Amino acid sequence: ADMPKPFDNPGKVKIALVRYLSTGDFFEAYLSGVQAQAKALGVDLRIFDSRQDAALQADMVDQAIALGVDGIIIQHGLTESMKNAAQRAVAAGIKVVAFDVDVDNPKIPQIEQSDRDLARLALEQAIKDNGNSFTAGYVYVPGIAPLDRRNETWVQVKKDNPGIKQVAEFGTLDNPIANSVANQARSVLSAHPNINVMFAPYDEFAKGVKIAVDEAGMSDRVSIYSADISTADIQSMREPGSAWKATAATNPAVVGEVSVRSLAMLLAGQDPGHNVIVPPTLITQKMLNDLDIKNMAELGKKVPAFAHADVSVPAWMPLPQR
Amino acid sequence: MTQGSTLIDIAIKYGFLALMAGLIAFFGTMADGFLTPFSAVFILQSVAITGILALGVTATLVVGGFDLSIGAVATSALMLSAYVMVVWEQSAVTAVLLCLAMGAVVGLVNGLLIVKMKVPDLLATLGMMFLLVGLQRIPTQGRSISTGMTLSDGDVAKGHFSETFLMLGRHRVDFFAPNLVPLSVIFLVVIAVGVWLFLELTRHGRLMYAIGSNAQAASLAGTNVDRYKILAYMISGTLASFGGVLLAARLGRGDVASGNNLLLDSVAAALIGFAVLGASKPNAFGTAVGALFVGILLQGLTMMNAPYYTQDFVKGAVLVVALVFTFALSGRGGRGRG
Amino acid sequence: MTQGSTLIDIAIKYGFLALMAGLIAFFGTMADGFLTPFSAVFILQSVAITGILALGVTATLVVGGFDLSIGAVATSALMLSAYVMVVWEQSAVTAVLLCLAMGAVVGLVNGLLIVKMKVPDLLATLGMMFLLVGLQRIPTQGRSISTGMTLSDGDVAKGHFSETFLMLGRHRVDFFAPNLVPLSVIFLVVIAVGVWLFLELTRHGRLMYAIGSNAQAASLAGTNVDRYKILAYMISGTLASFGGVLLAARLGRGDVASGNNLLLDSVAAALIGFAVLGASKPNAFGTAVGALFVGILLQGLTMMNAPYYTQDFVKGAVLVVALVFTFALSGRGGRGRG
Amino acid sequence: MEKAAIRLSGLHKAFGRNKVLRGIDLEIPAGQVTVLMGANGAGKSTLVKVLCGVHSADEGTVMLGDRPFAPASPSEALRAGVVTVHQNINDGVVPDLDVASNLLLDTLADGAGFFLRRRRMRDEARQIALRVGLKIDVGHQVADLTLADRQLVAIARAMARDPQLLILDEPTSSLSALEAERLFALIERLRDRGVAVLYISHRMSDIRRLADRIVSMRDGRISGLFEEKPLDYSGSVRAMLGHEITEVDIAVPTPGRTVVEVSDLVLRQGARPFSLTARENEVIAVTGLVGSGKSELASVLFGLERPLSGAVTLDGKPHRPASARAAIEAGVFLCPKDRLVNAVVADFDITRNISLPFTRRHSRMSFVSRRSERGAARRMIDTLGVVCQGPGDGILTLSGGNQQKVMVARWMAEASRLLILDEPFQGVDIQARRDIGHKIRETAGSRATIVFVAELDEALEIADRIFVMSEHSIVGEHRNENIDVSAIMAEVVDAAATRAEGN
Ligand SMILES: Nc1ncnc2c1ncn2[C@@H]1O[C@H](COP(=O)(O)OP(=O)(O)OP(=O)(O)O)[C@@H](O)[C@H]1O
Ligand SMILES: Nc1ncnc2c1ncn2[C@@H]1O[C@H](COP(=O)(O)OP(=O)(O)OP(=O)(O)O)[C@@H](O)[C@H]1O
Ligand SMILES: [Mg+2]
Ligand SMILES: [Mg+2]
Repeated sequence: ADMPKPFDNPGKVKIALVRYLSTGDFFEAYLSGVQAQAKALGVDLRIFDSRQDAALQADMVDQAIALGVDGIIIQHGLTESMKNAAQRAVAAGIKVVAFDVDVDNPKIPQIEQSDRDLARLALEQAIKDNGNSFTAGYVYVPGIAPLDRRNETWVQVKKDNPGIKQVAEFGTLDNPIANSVANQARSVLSAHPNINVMFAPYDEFAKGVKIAVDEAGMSDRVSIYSADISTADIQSMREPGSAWKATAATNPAVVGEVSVRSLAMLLAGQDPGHNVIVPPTLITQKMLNDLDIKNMAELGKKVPAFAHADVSVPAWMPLPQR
Repeated sequence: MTQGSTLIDIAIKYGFLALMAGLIAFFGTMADGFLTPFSAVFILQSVAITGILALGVTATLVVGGFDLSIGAVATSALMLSAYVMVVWEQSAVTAVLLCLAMGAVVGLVNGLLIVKMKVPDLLATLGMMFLLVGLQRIPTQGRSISTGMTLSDGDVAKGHFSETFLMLGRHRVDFFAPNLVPLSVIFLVVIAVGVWLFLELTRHGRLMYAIGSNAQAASLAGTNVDRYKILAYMISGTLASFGGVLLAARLGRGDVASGNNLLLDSVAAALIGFAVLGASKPNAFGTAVGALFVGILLQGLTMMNAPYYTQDFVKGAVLVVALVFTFALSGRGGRGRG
Repeated sequence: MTQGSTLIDIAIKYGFLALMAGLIAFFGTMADGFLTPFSAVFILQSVAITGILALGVTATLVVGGFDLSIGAVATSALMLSAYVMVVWEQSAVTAVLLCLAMGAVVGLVNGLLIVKMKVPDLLATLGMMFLLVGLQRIPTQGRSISTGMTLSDGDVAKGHFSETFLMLGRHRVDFFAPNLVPLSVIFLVVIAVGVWLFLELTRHGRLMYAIGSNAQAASLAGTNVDRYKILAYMISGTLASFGGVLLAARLGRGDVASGNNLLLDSVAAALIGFAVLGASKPNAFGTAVGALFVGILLQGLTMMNAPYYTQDFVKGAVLVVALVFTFALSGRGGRGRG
Repeated sequence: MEKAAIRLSGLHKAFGRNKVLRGIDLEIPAGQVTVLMGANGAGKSTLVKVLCGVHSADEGTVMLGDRPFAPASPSEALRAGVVTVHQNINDGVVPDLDVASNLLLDTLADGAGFFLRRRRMRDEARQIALRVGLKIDVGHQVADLTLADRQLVAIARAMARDPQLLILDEPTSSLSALEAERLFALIERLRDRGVAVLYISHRMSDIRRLADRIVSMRDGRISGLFEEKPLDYSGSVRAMLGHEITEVDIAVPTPGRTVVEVSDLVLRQGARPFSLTARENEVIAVTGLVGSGKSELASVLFGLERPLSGAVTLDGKPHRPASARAAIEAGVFLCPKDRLVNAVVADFDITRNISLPFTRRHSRMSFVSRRSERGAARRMIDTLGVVCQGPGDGILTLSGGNQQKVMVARWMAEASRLLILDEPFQGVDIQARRDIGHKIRETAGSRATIVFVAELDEALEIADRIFVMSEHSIVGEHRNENIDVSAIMAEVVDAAATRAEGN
């Protein structure tokens, strides 16, 4: 295809990915998407990894500026620490996109996997399966931005459905998260054996809850609804008699690809729009079983909406090989 | 030459256990279903892994050392067992044996660094910790391991966690009630009794205590100090890797996780053990009680719907109070530096 | 009566620094832009907070103690400063002073637990750590603090981080190049020099080293051992809280999740310090170099596009190798237990 | 003469540039007690450490019986039948274990079997303890024992081994005459069974009592061998020193003003109240059995403990220091016993060890002046004749006796009103003892001096007046002129006898 400038000579284009979070499947999948799309474009990708150090992340933006990159993707982080750094980058004439962190800058497109939509899809399924009055346990750790946004939806859904009774709220980020959450969920289940829905809007939480439900022998009485997905989650949802009924997810790899494509559009002088939203997909246990999906790759093949998002795809844009 | 009245002695000796009994009574009245065999077994299960790690760290404390790498060893074993079964498609037995061997080798390396290279123990095991945290993620580029995952060469992993392996973490044995006691609890009890027997009643345990108290004197009396120190780190490494195996069996997948919380919780259990029965020194019984204590506290608080941060707070507060009580009363401070 | 040839002495003394020089040379040739003043400042800035915490922990190591609570103190200061400014709408000065006071009080409590209640240091500070980790989240029910957040009584927080406060973490001073050196780097350098002066050249530092080596002897020579130990923990607490203030100033938000790695990284820096200049004991210069070393390593690896897990691995490997080198050569192991 | 149990030839050992052993040729025959004498730093302990597998020799051979012997570790030496009681008492015991485990530590270390047989251990331990007259419950923690009892534990363990060669490096440094006598009897019994004994001591009374032959050592070489009866004690001392020993000749001076007045002091429940006065320009020695309360009196004067009742005045004003610091500020200095536990700062060099209590004097605005403290250290090294390479030497590289000199130097570096020295001659050789004693007497003019010693010889060598302590009270006072030694001994032993009856 006829490539717009500067992608007619993509080897000269340098972009940087500045990460806040990196440990875990979601972030690895996101990174692989970024890498795949960067490769398809033929640009030089540099990765800065701040390992959950927000201050360092801001410095890394400066470092990228000093390195003379053309574009920067900011992946997660805190508004307060990234705002100025992002502005400095923009001022230096660098194109910037931000994923899942609001850097409060009109020049910077925000890539989002809509957390509110994620929670909404999962909860709609929960209401569809269990009616609009049930006894719920909720897993939540405040202070984590995506979880806080998912929480907003949960609060709203509870308000709209007075029949939903939340009897327990718990959660921890102690590592390994699934193990610690399993311990808590076991306690919760023995204190509230009448719980029939567990809303665990993060797959690490859901894993833990599922372990607890299995150990308590309550798989047939409790249903788990969550957000996010991975190969291991698919296995877990498909176990015979699994309590994990549905999860809503965007494909992190797709989000990674969209991030790079949006940045590329900016570099080529096009506008991807200020809010670039990657729509989530609802994945139910039934669907996985019916389509016999065993891993993320198959999920992508058999549920096309999950494999590719038709977002930020101008005609000239090369897509990664599948 | 004990000084002071027997009353204080009794307070020192049984104060901590009394505190624990009080806690149980409190939760028993406040939280429904706390005082059931089901709940008791569950508490044991929730502390099984930390407890096993803590018993290992106790062995290193006894010889005057400290093992900061146990958390990383456990998560390495978690990843390794998953890798062996899922990617290499090997049996449960192979996976367990390889993990235990890995733990023993890590312990051996720790021990050699400390006794032969004279690297201070905190340093050597801290280095080992970082090393393992990185190493365990390299084969999968930082991703979790589960059946169906795509490998770096594009293939799909076809192996899976064998039933035998999962049983380690999930099988329940009939005891009073049918299907009551999980295997992991039995492992905890067996290992605790084993470590206790070894440290308290055998020649080797006695010599290890001697080394922890005065390595120079022990050496001059003909003890092979180096060998026992290495042994302690190997016990620690092996138990930590076994803890990791149980973790893998419970999770049923190779989750990437830092072992930091495992480390801190086990260290807390082992250190609380100092306060049990007025021992003022590392001891297996105390460690087991310490692990149990933390388990009871967390179970009770969770059942009372306390948010996670109050749990940390209460854990800290109770720990401090219990310790002040024991150490201020006994007034000697024991082997201070843990 | 130094033993062995002078060559080994030199290797012991300068081995670690040589390793660091080698590392710099390596990265300088391998990674573009590594050898620039900008990159140097960046490295300093990236280790400023860890370095300050590590210097505090060094003070406790010197008196033969250990402070596991520093990470929690730093994050508590982070939350406290945010709370003071955002919720109470107070000035930057108030926030900083309150944080420093909090750090000093925590240090005081740690110290009192250890010297008066005779609780072993690892235990006391571990308990304090859990306590603070919980406590810091209670006022906001575990949520981060930022302008516009909804308070528990339904109001909206109207305060904000003052410019003065943010400057602490963000302002850059002209030095060689305009706007080159961040204030936090200057703080690090000043504190490092201060702690070094205090420990090495003043009689208070001297007495603290004496306490760390033989507290009984120091006490009989008229040293107020308790007071110096408490002082050490107060230094540690205050520096940790100052580190937390800098963190808050850089983040501009009371973020509960930040500061996870502070404890381990600072301990690593302080312990690596043992190996610098063949000291084999805690020392401020070594600690600063240790922090710098880790910073250089991580920066170099990042610039070479190494994924995060290889960074941990390399950090661990280099640490172990450097330590083996130093301690195996010097063959004495120093104050072993840190 | 019996056949040689062990034969050393051409033994060399150096620590860096410090050549400690420079060619030792020595036979230690079976069935005899060979006493090894040597000034502090002569290399005695180093020789011992070569024999027991702690150090390896740089050169030379050792033959044990007719086989070469070069133990790589203490356990190897033990297995070959070479058993050692080390000079440093803390090298002999494990404080956190009970007495029984300590007494059987070596048996445990090379023993067979997996489980402890606790009852048998206790019985065996009791027997071993009984043999050296250790009257304590073997279930007690060693941490709770006095230094003397710890030393007895270490000795008892060695005695129980039935060794081929028994090495004792200053085993009586913390023992009283009574306990020492029991030890001597045991040594003789072993000797008569054909054990070769190498006995190292600075106490002439021990040597006179035990020696079958004497080997003198000087600067890492054997400088004299005395086997013919009667043994030439003065010759052996001359050989070890390289010159005659300086004689002490106490001329009791006129004491000056009263410095300290102790009146009706009761140290503990049931002890008789006592009084004493210490004046300027006078040296008082307090002697008595181990456990008679000497250190307790020292602690009271130094503010570490409170008496049950009674008063102490210093220069006419009440003296009730609340801490060591307060006592030092009032001019009362205490050089404590058990230097490694109570005095030596292992990480410091000689200079820093000496300046430790007086850093304030060597610093301006808190900054320590290295030059000032170095100067003081040099001066004190000269004054007390510390054998070392320089004031920057690490304290642990010094020999035991020289470490002790440094500890005494610490408290003589500044002027005091009352100088208390608790067992200042622990591990110090005869000449150095004379030198230190001389220095103490020479500088006594402007202060009162109280020396606590268990050995009567030492008291006689240094004091103007001698007090006898027993049952936590002073039971006798003697002016050190034409003194009746047997009367003093009677006071000491009488008290012990009453105590024995009481028990
Ligand atoms: N580990 C060591 N490192 C360096 N020098 C040492 C060491 N051990 C002993 N020395 C030196 O060796 C010399 C002899 O010491 P040694 O302990 O053998 O003397 P000693 O004859 O036992 O004296 P004392 O009567 O005081 O016990 C001394 O100069 C001492 O400084
Ligand atoms: N901390 C202690 N706890 C229990 N008993 C003690 C303690 N310190 C001393 N004692 C006992 O008090 C008695 C007197 O001890 P002290 O040290 O004053 O005797 P001493 O005459 O100075 O003996 P030494 O020659 O050993 O210095 C001894 O019987 C000892 O066992
Ligand atoms: Mg000696
Ligand atoms: Mg005494």
